Amino acid sequence: MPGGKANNNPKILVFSTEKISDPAIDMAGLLKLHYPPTVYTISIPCSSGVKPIWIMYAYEKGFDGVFIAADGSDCPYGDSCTEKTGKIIGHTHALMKEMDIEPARLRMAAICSVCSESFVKQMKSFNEYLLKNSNV
Amino acid sequence: MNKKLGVYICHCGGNISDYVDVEKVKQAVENEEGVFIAKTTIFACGDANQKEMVDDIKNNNLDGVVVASCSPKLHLLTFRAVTERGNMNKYNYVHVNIREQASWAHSDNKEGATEKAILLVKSAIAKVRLSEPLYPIKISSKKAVAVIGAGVAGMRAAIELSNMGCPVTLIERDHFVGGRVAQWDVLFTTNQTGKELVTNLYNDLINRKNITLLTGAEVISNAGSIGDFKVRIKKTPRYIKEKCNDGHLLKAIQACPIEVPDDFNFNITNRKAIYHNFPSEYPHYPVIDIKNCTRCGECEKICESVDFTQKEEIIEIEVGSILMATGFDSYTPAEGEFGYQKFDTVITLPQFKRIIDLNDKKLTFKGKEVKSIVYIYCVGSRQIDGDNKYCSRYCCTSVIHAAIQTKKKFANIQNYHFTRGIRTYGKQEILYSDSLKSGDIYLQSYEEDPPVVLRENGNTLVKINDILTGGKEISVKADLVVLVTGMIPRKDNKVGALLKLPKGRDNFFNEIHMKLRPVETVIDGITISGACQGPKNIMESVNSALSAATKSFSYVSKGMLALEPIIARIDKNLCTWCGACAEACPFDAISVEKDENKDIAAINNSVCKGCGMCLPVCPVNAINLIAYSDNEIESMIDALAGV
Amino acid sequence: MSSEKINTSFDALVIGGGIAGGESALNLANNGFRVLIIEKDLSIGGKMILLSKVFPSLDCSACITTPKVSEISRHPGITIFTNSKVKSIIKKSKNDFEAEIIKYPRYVITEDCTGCQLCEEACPVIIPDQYQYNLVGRKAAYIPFSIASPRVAAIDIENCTLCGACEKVCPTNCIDFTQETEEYLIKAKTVVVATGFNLFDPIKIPRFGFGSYKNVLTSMQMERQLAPTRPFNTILRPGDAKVPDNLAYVLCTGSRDVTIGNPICSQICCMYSIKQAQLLMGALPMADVTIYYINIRSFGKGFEEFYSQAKGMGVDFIKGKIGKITEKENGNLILRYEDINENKVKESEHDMVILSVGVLPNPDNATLFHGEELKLDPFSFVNQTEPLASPSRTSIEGVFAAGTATGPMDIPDSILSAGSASSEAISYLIKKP
Amino acid sequence: METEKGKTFKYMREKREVSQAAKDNLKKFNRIKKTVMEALQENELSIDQLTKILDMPKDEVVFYVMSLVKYGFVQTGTIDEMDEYFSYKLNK
Repeated sequence: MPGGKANNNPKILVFSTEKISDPAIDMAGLLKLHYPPTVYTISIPCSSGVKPIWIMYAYEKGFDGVFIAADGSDCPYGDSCTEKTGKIIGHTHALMKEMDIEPARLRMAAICSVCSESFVKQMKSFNEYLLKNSNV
Repeated sequence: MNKKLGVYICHCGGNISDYVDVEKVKQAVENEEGVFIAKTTIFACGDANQKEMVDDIKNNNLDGVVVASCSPKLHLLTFRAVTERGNMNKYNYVHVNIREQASWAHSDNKEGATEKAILLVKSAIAKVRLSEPLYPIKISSKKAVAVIGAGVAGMRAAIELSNMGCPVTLIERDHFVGGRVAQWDVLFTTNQTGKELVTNLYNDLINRKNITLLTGAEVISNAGSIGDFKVRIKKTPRYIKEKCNDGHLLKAIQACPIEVPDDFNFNITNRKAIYHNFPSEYPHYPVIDIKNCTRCGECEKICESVDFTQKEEIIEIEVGSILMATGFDSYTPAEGEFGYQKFDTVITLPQFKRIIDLNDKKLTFKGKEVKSIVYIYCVGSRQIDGDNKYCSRYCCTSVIHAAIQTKKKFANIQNYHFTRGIRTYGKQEILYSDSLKSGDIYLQSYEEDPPVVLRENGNTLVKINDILTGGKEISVKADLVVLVTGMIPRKDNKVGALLKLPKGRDNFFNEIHMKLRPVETVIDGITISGACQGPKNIMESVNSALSAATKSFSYVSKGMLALEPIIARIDKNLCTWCGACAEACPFDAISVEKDENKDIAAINNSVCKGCGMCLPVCPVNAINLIAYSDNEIESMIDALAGV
Repeated sequence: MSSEKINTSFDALVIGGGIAGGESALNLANNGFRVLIIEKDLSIGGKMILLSKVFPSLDCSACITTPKVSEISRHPGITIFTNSKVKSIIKKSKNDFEAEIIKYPRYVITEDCTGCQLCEEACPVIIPDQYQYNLVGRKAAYIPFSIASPRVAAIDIENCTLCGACEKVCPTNCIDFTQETEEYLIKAKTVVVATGFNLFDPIKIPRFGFGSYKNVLTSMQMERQLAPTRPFNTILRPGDAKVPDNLAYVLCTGSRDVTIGNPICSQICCMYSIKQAQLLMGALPMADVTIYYINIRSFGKGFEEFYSQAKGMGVDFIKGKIGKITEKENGNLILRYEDINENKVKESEHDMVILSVGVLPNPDNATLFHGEELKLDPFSFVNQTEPLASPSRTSIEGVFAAGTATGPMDIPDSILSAGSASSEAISYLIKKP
Repeated sequence: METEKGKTFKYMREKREVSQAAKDNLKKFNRIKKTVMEALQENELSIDQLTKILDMPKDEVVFYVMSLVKYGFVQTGTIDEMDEYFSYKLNK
């Protein structure tokens, strides 16, 4: 795998949205719901604005998993968000195939502004999956 | 690009420093490229530290600042303000959340939390190194508002805007103002008539210098965007001169040989091709209905005010905001629905209201005296099979009020209400108890088992299995059956389509957010009010009209609008114009433009909302979002990856 | 009490910092007017900030209230007095109101408190938490709730034992027992009354057993149990901490009931009960929920569809009037009711009963104004002098009413009413006297 | 009287008397807290079991145990087989 890893924990990059999923991730902290500290968040306005090349860049730089915390139906920019985010995932999966990257290393779920518990569950299960499949 | 950066790491009085080794974070980042000052502070948001930051920025000419503390939701704006006080561009400030997303989230793993905090701060430094100073997009805004629809909501909004000193063009498609309320007699709560309410509003607005009323006027095109809408209006003439002799006109109306159904009375009476809108007629002079006029010239012979030379006009106005108050249509039952159009004793609620208004002393319909009236509720609303799933909200109160008025006005009336559960919400409940006390009879049908209207021996009968008596079948002989028809969206939605206003599941215009932004639409600068947004009674319509007036006023009051500069940007060299971005944009902010010899995409800065939906669809990666460019995101990923 | 009165002036005085008052204040301030909000509670955001999710969109109430609340508290044109009371307002002349305001001490220096909660940890006292409608305890040194605005501690002096523990641990020395009640004399050109509503106290209907039967709750207590800032980790019966699996709602508790003096419909109870029923079915997938109603009033935008959705999810709707509730030894409750569809009296057993309590006027409205009278309607809400053409106008020129001060209404209607009131207030301020 | 920052409660003590109800309330809570914490030293216990130990109305036990959970002294343990009642344990 390209890039080095500081320890044995898989590194997960989260693209999270400023108005919708950031508050949920913040609240997970407020409620002291723990998840692995190797989960890092980059905030953007809307999940349907994530470029597949950013995701690919993260794998290239050594991230084990990328998670898109999508706006879902709460998106302030309109109904088409869910569908568009889905397309981004589809497109990225194709790029991943070309590069021989396991598609399961990219995950998406709608994280609404109070979905703290759901976010933590997602992170834990993603982490476990990546640990188990660390040789992908 | 070589910025001089200040980095501040907050203890948050232990909230952070109990789990994150803030000194270690400071040491890990103080030698990063560009970092000139790195400090830890007990409370970054405290006054003392804020002052220190301002001094640091000024004394050292810092042009980039990072604060690592709590969630940006709490203090992003606090520190943006701090940097501004230090005369630094606030968009060169980056906030890092090491409390909710590090110290608290990983309070079970101090080492992990510290490691994470270091990488988060490094990624913020990477981002701020690339950030550029930004300035709000300032656009000028015409201090004028177009109000579309001159019913009670539209008129009331126009008056309120005028009160605020804002010029208004009030555009009414019909030749008379007042909309639906003009058609109603005595109104619930105030006991005014609809005519009185409309008269008061009309008299108030007609003499105001800053309101221009256009009747017979329809919006035919719109260009531009918030701050500067260019609206074209087609105004059809009345074919009657404004100053006219009432006596002659009356004779001219009598002379007209054409008779057509009168819309004002929901077609229960006829009118001539030259007609008054009796009794609520504003402006107070008639109109020639040119579609039905045969140009026989009879009226012209009698009255000198008739003027067939009047021409259609195209008027162009420029306004900063548009306020929609286009109202609703009444549901028209399908043929045979509860006997509608099958039995001549079956009418709709709006028709019934006109009948009460037009009759005096004795209530007659089609020559027969009416004593027993059956009201069938929820016709066209709460449909089990049809499309209108919603409740029309106003009708329970409206029909109970009409039934009470009928009893007051005419002797020997018996009212039977065939309901699906009475919804006289709030204080309207009193009307329902009054009605019960006055001896009105209420029956209720099961949801899937509506009443049946049939004809037996020349009598109209309405049958119901009544919930309130344990499902017993009850049959009532009716002289008149009133179908309590609900509100539906305007069938003719030309204006809505023209302005690209989105509609909700119920097909009424949709607000951005029912609670946070109830009168705003996704089209910046266009507000909605009254029943075009969903069924409402008069009070609710006026409340929403006044809310919309304030909102529209706020778009134009300062003569200028400042928009967030976080918008999409096209790389002219890379763009080959395929149109994918324009298609992805939910706001129509992207159009094609000529650049030297090729077509490229162009962003309308005042329409773009910075969502970024256009970014991933570009096949040649020619679009970036300001502050979220590839460079910035990739440098953050580099930092987080620890490479 | 300090004898000196502090004089200041504002363009508009908004009484009540709930969503209607907050929305009015924002509209005024965004048009350049200087506003003072008087809030009697320790935090602004009114009842909405304490709700779980809101009907019919099911978005989280706290999440849509908090950004609004922080916008209000950050706005340079808005000054907020929390923990304050209007003693009297007198209209001197047009555009000239004089208000006497009492600001009670919080015993915490608001500017210095960082909300670190160390004082709360240190305080040894436990008393019922009013923000959790007494389902759980709180300290005498406390932050009202985690998303309160301002998120600043306060000392409940009545229950404080003056042990000094909070003061010892405070890292910013912001606890200050020397604070005194302050009196302000405020001048304003217009007044917006946004005093909100009170909830019906079901103790007034003894046959429902509220107060003595511990598993009979008010709908607000259930609202708290479902909120993100909830008192327990799951839904529990307060009587014995059992996870309930068969819940009943009693609609029209304290509404449409002349025997308790409130003949009108409260307009919101049907919908919030349907919403809670849906949330309960999400939280307790095995639970049965029954709603006993007279009429279901799902009249607003998207409401009827929301009602159908609840029926589709399996919420049981029974058209029935509740006669009496009795308690069994195991804490379960027997509802005796008249089933209207079947036209007979029946009994049913539930392990938790929620009384959907109605909306009552805020009695403060009667005493706010001295001199010229602020007239009330027959139900003691603020009287609307022109309900159709100018719904927010009151009997005093220049005083406008927003939100539930004039009668029961839901959140969207409150926001629109606030828009209407602020609109008229702005016109009133712009039009020169 | 001169007040010293951080000790202003002393100033208040001069000014007002702490009510007997407040004192009693604190005593009561301290007793309950002590009893509950001691009882939970050994085992996870249900509200029912704690009620027997505390000998007070069950709803009051719920109130105090939940308050102890809120302030981090006690935490929720496992639920019984019927999925009806949780037991509670010390938060160590």
